[in-house]
Amino acid sequence: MRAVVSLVVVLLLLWLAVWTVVARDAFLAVAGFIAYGLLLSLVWVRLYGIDVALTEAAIGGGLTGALLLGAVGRLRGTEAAARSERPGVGTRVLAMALSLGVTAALVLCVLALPEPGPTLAPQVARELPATGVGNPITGVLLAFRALDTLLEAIVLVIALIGVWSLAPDRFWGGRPGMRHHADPDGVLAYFARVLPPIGIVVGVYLLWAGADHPGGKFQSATILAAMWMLVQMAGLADAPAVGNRLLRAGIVAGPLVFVAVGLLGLWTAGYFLGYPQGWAKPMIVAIEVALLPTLVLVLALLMSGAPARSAER
Amino acid sequence: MTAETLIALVACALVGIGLYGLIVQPHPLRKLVAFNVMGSGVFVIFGALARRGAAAGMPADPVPQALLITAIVVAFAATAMTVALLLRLIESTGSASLAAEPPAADGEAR
Amino acid sequence: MSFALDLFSVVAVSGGALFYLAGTVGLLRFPDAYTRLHALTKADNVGMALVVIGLMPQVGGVLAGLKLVLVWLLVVFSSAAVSQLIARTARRRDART
Amino acid sequence: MPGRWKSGDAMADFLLWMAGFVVLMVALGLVRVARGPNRAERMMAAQLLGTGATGALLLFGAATGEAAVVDVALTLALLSAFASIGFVKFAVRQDQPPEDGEEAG
Repeated sequence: MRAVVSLVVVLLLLWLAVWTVVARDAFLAVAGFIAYGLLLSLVWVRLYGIDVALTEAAIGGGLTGALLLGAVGRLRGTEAAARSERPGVGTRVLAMALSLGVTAALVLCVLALPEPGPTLAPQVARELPATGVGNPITGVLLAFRALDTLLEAIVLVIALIGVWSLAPDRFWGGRPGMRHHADPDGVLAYFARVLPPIGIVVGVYLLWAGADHPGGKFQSATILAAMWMLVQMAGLADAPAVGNRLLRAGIVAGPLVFVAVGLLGLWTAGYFLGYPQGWAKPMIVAIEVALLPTLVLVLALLMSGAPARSAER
Repeated sequence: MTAETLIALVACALVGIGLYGLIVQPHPLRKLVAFNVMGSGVFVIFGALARRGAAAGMPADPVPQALLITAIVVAFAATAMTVALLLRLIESTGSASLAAEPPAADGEAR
Repeated sequence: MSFALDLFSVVAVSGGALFYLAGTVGLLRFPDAYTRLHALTKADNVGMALVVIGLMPQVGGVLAGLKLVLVWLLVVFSSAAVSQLIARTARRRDART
Repeated sequence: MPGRWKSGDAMADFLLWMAGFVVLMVALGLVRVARGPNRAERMMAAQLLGTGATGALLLFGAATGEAAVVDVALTLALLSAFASIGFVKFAVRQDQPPEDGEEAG
């Protein structure tokens, strides 16, 4: 009985994936991709990955969707030219064969998986009490595999530097994207005034809940970044100039605190990112709180793109 | 067949569909969307593996799930980076073509 | 008591699903943007409201129930704002032709 | 919040079916998006997807018994509202010549 519902959901997922690939124009493909992201968060719930579902709902459906929509809007005119470059039948058949081959290989791998599946859950369950947090995912992200999370934070900052470095020389240090305008008494401006306070409460709640329940800094930061972007899209605030020193300090603050905590561990616990006995939870919370502003700034600025006008209004 | 096996098999197909779009669609933005579909297929396979690792009272293995969160965020960063590259490409060449020789019709290529 | 609550849930959630159905049928069958928008917002407001009301007895406590209401309020608020913006886009288009 | 939903098995089955139904309705609605014919219809996509997915998620969460799914629905409601504005801005931009900048509601 229940399998039928799962079947409906995954078949729709497949249909949407095909849609995004074969859709007539880029807008339809992106709209399909947003729907795909929303459906994917249902699949994550089905796989008991509530934390993952939260991240997917926030990033897959929301941020990536808005980013791609913005790109489609600025790419009009290039689509017709691209259509003339459509590969011939031969290439398409070859691509189809290759895709089927890859799928078949993956299917064989999935069917050959050992039973029962290998797992690290018992180890996590055994060591989790020592960290003082109740959510095993937070435990993995900030205690057992904290190095991964540190590197990820650094990767995000590097990606942002990469995006900024695409700015034309004359706009270096300027503001990204174009200035949005909207009627200050209109519906959009009203919407962008009411929603962010609610979003901020929900975002901070998710950060706070992340210690013991699904949630955490990534999901929280995504919501906060989306709220900031909303204010910008409604023309209520301008994007910050990327040359702003305060902004740059905020961007590197999170990773720096993370590294500092790691070095402190070297001194107190004997290894990098070690937490001294009984101090794990406060340190985890400190890292989460310090990373939050960094993540908000990085995610929002990644969405905004490269500087495209000078810092003056 | 368990639900997670079903989902894993569908995810294999998602990877294939994404790969096909990545090769066949000429417009870079369409390639990017297809690539994201492909990536999410990989994520879902990984998530199904996590679900198979349910043990010790946990409904799924938390280690792969934590890595998935990291992966989704990094995938967003990569997508944003690609979009920025693409917009820059159009700004400097006036065309979104990835062909080695842009079509002659695009006279305004600088 | 529990049976009555379950029955209530079933009725309310079914009603909500019916509104989702109506919304989709309207979206597919109605002739122009304004009427389609009308159908769509019924799914948002009433369909979602009935689902939320129906789930109310099924959640653990008052706090979870409040969160459900917050979800509904958010959906209704964004639906109200976005449908305004959609209708304006449609009207601008109609004014031009 | 902590704890699980207290619904029984038959109830969970019913809610799951309803979740599947709502997902199906959303999918059917997407046909309108593909058919268009105008931007307004396409923008309705965002709206439909947001509410549909949020409703399905609530039902799905109630059925699987994970209380934290409400948080996912909350996130989804917020972010799909954000994506809707993305759709609106997109449509408004398409309505105007590019050098005009943007103007909305």
